[in-house]
Amino acid sequence: MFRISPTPLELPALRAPLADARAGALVTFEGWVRDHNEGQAVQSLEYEAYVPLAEAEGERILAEARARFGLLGAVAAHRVGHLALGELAVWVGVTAAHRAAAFDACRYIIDEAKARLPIWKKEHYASGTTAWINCATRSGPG
Amino acid sequence: MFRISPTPLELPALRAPLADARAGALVTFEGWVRDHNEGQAVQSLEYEAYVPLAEAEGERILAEARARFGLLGAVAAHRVGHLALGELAVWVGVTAAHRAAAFDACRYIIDEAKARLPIWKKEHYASGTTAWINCATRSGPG
Amino acid sequence: MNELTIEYFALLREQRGQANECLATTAATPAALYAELQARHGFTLPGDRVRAAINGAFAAADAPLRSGDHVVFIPPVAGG
Amino acid sequence: MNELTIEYFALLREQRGQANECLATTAATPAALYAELQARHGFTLPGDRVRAAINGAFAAADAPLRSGDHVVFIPPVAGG
Repeated sequence: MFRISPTPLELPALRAPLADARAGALVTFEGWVRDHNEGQAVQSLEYEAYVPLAEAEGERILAEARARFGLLGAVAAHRVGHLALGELAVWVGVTAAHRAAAFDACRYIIDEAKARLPIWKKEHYASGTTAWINCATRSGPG
Repeated sequence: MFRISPTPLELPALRAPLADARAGALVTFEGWVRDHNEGQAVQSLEYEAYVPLAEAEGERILAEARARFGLLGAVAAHRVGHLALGELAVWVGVTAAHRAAAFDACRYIIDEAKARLPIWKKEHYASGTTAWINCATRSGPG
Repeated sequence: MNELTIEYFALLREQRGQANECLATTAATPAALYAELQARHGFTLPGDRVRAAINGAFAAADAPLRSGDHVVFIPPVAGG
Repeated sequence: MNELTIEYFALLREQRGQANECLATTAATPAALYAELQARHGFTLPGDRVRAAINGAFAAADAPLRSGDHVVFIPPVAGG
């Protein structure tokens, strides 16, 4: 399941559905709000999503990963709203019998999610300015 | 730090030292005791380690990964003793500014750990038999 | 004329000053509709960097619009 | 003669029936020592599948042994 959440992501709840005696490997990815981006000091982030389409496209990505890598389980969630430094913005967890498939699938899911989900990020800088990432129209391609 | 632990691995304690405002990505690997191996039904596992050398070699692997992938943090732990199905046997967590390095480093650490650490696994099968993995002397290379 | 509902996100929402609107328009495709809205509201994103969704699914820039459709314009996503 | 302490793990520990022993031996390298112990205790693992550690560090099969050394024979590890 792929969830868009306006409230903080809770790790125990996210991983609970992945418990599976057939699984030998769990690989997780966490995206955290970091204090800099491309040389600018970041103070906080806003994420905004077109929720129904983001969840539907997220489910499609998970289904692709299950089929392609023979996963036993796949769960992901993306936070929206105003996030502080260090907060968990996105979580992906996948289980498989062996670790190679789990690593490949986890990476596939986060790469596709970043490229395909209608989720936007606004950075708030220490300088007081803000920017919607990849929406600049003057400073080259996003 | 790389720890060999005779008691259950506790996730919050393992991840605590990785908190870092510079980090944008945490990738974790968990190895779980699964209910089968190469066609045999497994009921439980024993792990045994030569602890001082396993911890020293584990620290070397973490240091290699930090240098090679530019990590911000790297922590790992391996359980020893008798483990039930579903229990956490090994945990690796790495942080980096960006996810590509974190994925590559996490995989490097677990691959090297499996190959290099003096840790042995004995499988207890549903049939009542046991086997030290990779120590068979009749059934081909381990 | 098509009677459409339109929803904006992120930079488009801020430049429009609101998230939703209703519109009667002769625009027959998302591309034509975005051009009309860009001219009216001064959107800085060029049309070729904005994707469209119709009724909750991604749609081509030249897909047909029908009365009652819910149209969302999707700025470039966060990526990286 | 070297006076050594030897520690066994996993399959070797089980086949030896104990985890530690003291030994006075003329074996001057881990390879020679393992051959001596294998003959005495019936270890099934061939010498070329067993690594050695001396005083807590991996050591070559032909490294010199000295009195007081702590020697560990390392069966193939769990891998996969």
